[in-house]
Amino acid sequence: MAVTMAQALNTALHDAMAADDRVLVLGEDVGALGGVFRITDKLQERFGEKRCFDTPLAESGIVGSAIGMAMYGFKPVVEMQFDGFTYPAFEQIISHLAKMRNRSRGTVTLPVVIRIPYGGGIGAVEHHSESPEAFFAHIAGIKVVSPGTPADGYSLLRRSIETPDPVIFFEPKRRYWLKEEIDLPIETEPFGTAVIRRAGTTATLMAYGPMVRTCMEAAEAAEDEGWDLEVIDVRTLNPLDTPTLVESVQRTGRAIVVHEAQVFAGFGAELAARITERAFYHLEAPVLRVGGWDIPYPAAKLEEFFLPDVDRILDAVDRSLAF
Amino acid sequence: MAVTMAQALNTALHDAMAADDRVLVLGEDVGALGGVFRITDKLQERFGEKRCFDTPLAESGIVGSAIGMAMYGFKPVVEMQFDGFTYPAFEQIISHLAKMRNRSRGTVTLPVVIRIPYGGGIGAVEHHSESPEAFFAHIAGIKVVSPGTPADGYSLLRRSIETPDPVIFFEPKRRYWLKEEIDLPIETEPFGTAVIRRAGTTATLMAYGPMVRTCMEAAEAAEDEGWDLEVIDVRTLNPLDTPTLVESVQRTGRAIVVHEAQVFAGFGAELAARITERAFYHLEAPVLRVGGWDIPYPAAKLEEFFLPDVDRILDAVDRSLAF
Amino acid sequence: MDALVPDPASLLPPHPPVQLLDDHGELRESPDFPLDLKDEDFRALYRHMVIARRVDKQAIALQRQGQLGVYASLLGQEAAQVGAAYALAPQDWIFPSYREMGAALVRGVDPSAILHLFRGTWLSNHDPYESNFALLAIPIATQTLHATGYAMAAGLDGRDLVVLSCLGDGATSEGDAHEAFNFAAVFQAPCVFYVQNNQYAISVPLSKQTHAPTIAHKAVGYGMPGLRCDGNDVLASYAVTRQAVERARGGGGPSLIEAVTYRMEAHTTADDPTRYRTPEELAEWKARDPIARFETFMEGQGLLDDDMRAEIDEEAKAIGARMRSQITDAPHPDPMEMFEHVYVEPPGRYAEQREQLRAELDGSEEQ
Amino acid sequence: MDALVPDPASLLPPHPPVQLLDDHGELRESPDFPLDLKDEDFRALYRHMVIARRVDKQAIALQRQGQLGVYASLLGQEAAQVGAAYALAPQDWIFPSYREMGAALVRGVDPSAILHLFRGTWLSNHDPYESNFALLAIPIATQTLHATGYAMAAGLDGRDLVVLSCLGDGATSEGDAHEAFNFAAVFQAPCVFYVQNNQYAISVPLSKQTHAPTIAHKAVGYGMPGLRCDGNDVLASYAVTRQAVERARGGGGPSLIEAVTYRMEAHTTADDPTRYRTPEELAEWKARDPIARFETFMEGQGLLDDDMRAEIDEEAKAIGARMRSQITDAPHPDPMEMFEHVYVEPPGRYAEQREQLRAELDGSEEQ
Ligand SMILES: Cc1ncc(C[n+]2csc(CCOP(=O)(O)OP(=O)(O)O)c2C)c(N)n1
Ligand SMILES: Cc1ncc(C[n+]2csc(CCOP(=O)(O)OP(=O)(O)O)c2C)c(N)n1
Ligand SMILES: [Mg+2]
Ligand SMILES: [Mg+2]
Repeated sequence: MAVTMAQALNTALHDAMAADDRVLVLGEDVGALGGVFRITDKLQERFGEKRCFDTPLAESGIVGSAIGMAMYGFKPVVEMQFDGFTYPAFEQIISHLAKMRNRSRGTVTLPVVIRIPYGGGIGAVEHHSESPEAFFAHIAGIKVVSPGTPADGYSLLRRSIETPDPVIFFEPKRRYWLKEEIDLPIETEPFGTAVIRRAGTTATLMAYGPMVRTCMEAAEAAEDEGWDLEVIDVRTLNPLDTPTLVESVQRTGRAIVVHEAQVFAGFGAELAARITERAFYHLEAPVLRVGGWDIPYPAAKLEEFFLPDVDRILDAVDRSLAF
Repeated sequence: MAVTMAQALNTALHDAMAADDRVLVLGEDVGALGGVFRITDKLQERFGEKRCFDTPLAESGIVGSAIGMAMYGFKPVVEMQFDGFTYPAFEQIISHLAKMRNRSRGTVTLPVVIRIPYGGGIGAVEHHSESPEAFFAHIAGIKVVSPGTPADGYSLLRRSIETPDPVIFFEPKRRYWLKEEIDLPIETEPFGTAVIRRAGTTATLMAYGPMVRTCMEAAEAAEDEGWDLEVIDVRTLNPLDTPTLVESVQRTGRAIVVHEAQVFAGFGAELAARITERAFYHLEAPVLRVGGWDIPYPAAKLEEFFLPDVDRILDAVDRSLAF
Repeated sequence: MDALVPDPASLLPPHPPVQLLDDHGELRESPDFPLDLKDEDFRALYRHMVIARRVDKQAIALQRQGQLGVYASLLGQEAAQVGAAYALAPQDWIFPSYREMGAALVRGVDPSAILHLFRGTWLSNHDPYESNFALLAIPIATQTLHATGYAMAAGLDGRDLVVLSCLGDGATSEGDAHEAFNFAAVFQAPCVFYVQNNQYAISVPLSKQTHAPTIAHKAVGYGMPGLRCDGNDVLASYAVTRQAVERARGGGGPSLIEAVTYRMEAHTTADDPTRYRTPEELAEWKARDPIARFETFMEGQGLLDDDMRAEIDEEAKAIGARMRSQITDAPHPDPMEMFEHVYVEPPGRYAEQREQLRAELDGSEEQ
Repeated sequence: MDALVPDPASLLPPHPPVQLLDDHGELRESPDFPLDLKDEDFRALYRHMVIARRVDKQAIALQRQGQLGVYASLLGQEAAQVGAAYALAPQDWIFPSYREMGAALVRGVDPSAILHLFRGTWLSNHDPYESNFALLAIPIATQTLHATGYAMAAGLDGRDLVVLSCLGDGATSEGDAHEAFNFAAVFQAPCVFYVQNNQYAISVPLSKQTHAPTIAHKAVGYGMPGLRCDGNDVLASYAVTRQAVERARGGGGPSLIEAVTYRMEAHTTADDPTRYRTPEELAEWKARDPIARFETFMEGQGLLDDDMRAEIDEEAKAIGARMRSQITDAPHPDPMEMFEHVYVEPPGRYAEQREQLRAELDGSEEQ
């Protein structure tokens, strides 16, 4: 059946709560309202106020108390209402959620999942379209995940809830309504592996979350140019499946990494640097980076001029081929 | 005369306050105590409690109220007591300090400087040795600076206080006691430019803050190997002087970027990706990255095994030459 | 045993909330909160509320018609906003949240400027220094620290200036609100924290937000006076704010005011309130409509007749109509402006990126 | 007019602070805070305080001798820590700051395990689940949220378990403390917030930290009872904490306790207190030494004689000596352990980096 990313995520939460009663869902408006995107819809109705509940309006409080709940033995899945409202929780994430296991010499493990609807493209007001994944990729002790398809939305969220390590789970909010013909539950490729969504020979496009779909569209459009582009869905930023990325570039000789976040010091820099270190002699052109400009996310009427699209991606392929 | 980094910074604050009575210094323990590193020593005595004062223990409050003071017309220079305690202020920095001018279409300018003693090597307890510069380099709307010498400590801090844009000023705490023969006041190379600290031909080492000195030591040690290394002090991470970096690599054909922070998604990735994009055909080896391991900063007795040192840098030069 | 300073008793809010107009619009003056208002002030308060409601209605319509991406209505909070804003002197400042259209209008901010944020034309479109009205703040409670810092600065500078810091009931849960209250009290900054308790933070009711007796009781822990007023009573909202503002102006430090009101509309046009509140509750509050109540009072005082009402309605319509055309006729923003205001001194790469965008724009024109 | 819930009067802290032993060690029992202690309890309290002071002294000596990088002394706060920790049941938890050696000892944590953090051998070296004593927390106030979450979880789980959340006077200014107080109150979590007001946050005196009448008054704004005790009176610290703990255990929700005490040593061994406080002030508090006071009481009650004192001193010396050797004889930590505990499932690159480090270690051995 046709399942949207939103439905897949909601079902994943439902199934995880049904499978393990240590799983809790908490955050702002996740209860009666079911979350502003309805990803937690009906969970409180189904599992009660002790399993799914609203918290006061305080993100550091949400993550900090979730750490305590995890120490006790629960598996909290917390929702940050929007990307731009994750920042108040930054200290709890970096100083405790990520470090606790290491600090405690392995005695304290924190199976916490932080769900973050992220990215732009939905015409939202400011602070509602941020792509902060690079911050979290630079923090040791947490895993960073971003599904690009409904099937991965379900499967990667289930695995993220199961893994004993803390996970930052980035949900591409502009793809909440993206449909895929699947039956739930579904198990996709293993957690920590990248997937070749489209095999090709001209060059490799690499993306995660919202840009996977855009890269697939670019690859289709590229056919008119006679280009056969490979598209890789990175899926998990940390752990990162370097071998799959490198192997692809060794075949195609060219790579373009794509994300919505500003390019400067973005996660694309890590992908570019890493691939270059490992596929240097195979590269016919430098790994190119496509992303947002190095500016704050603009007002809604301008986001189409900020966000990477098919044209900007193909321009990069063009530049790559020109080397 | 021999001036330490700490003295240079303290004098810079003193001279800036004397030159412009809109300059305020605030933070935790910056008053009577003069800061835990004494960088604000005697400022309250000299300029009074209205120009230099202690705040309650709340970093978001310090940065958030400084934003209000800057809106009013002051030039607040705030101190974060340690790198690891900057995180509570992250939301105020990213959502307001960095974005305010853009959000207000240029009507509100925030000349705020946030001083952060950062980095390891002083045998401190946890949370006191972090290198978070990559987070801030990824934020549009702020400038990111890190001096590597006492002269730059003075000059770049003066310029940072003068520039109308917000600045995150990273002070390499392990170099507070580093001495240089200079007379204050001193004006060094322009803000926004990188400086070649040592000309060489074999390969280019690039660093900022605490690692500049380490790279100079590596370059000296390298002479025994018959290597003539160039060392570039990046000085300002944003704005970044790309031309100087690229020009150097075009001459040497090899580059190694060095920082204390973990390598994964660190600022070194940006330098490597950027240089490769612009000097692709000149590179005889991929730009290599030397830094801390991808783990939380370790306990004091292990930091020597975590931090990049002369040997780790020379190993990288070796690997670069082996390509 | 030495007495505590400040005396806790002096910080406790009045109970019940201060009300100067009872539910039937009868004036019940209070010696503690004397009214220093003339007839023209009463008319001005009425006028501001009517215009605010009209503008709000128009904004909702514009959103329904696809002219705005989203909008946060103030319906039901007109008295709370107008009363408080009216208590300020021209040199005073307001640091608003995103639901402060009423306060903005009192300060003379062009309503279309506010709507451009919701339309997505620009991130804001008014100069805060012209109206002493800061940018709308979306990240909850963050503006309270800017307000505190601005007030601290005015204090350091010896300026006669008071800051009104607006926040919601939910916002009081954020760490930033706590730090703002504490900084303002420690530095005795001329800052008045004005909490519009409209009973909800999106779907979360006050009972799940705090266990405090009232929001005003939070003031005690900072050593500042807590005040509480009927936020649907424009005179009480005015008089209570006035008292706090004058205390701050006189060097008496900050205060925390809780204006008890209700959000009659959805949280924003994107919200579905039927999921979390009942029609009965809504009806209860509808009966306490702030404008209707004040109208009864005005008529009773012979301050309002049909001509006057018609005149004000006309003006409100006109303002709403102008705002509508300013929005519907607004030019499409210039993409190149994205790079314009980020820095006074932009980094070198902006030049390259500008060129790249310029090329993209030319390219798409060709197609 | 309906009454406020909770009744604000029921939340206001007692004034002056609860004291059961006056400055001369005279017992002044209070009906509100009955003592449920037997002779062996009094002896245990005394013993814990003496050992804590000895261990603290030893730790400072170790730092001076270069065995520790830094150390945060509890000198003067023995009663506040021991009294509070002693009020807990075995299944209860403590979430400490970095100055909680006294509380750690009461919970049976090996003091050398705590010192390894300060020595820099490891970031911690005790299993929190063995002693129900969480890791020391250095980022101020962050632990209060972990304590709250742990208590919320116990509540959800229906466990008979109370959490003692320790923090300092300065910590009450952080947003995290506010959010922890609020969450605990909203969810009526079995959590007791225990603020050791030792008058300073490094160099910043309480008067610059808050304008509140007392720290205990902060409780009012969260709808939890505020309590205040003489933190240099071990019996008051015990009895007040005991009351709050039992209230929490009985489902009565959280409380906020302020233990008024003084930090007799420097903030840490790295600090120079002469820059911000006077010898007079220090002398004043020295006269209120918590152990001396309790000793007078014990002697008066015939609970302590020279043999017993000698015996306890011996034990304290022995514990201190053992701790010293555990530190001085500690092995150098294994560098490879850096990669050991970060993840349960580490990313692939850890293998490469381990190898690289291994090679570096081999290389340096060769030299
Ligand atoms: C830091 C942060 N977290 C979450 C949000 C999402 N959000 C927007 S409005 C709102 C509720 C605010 O409630 P309240 O403070 O009572 O103001 P009201 O909307 O009722 O006027 C929330 C949670 C936000 N804007 N900022
Ligand atoms: C978030 C954070 N900011 C700053 C610091 C630096 N710091 C360490 S202790 C301290 C003072 C704490 O004072 P208080 O809470 O009263 O505890 P005390 O040390 O007096 O026991 C400060 C500012 C820190 N550890 N964490
Ligand atoms: Mg509200
Ligand atoms: Mg203290």
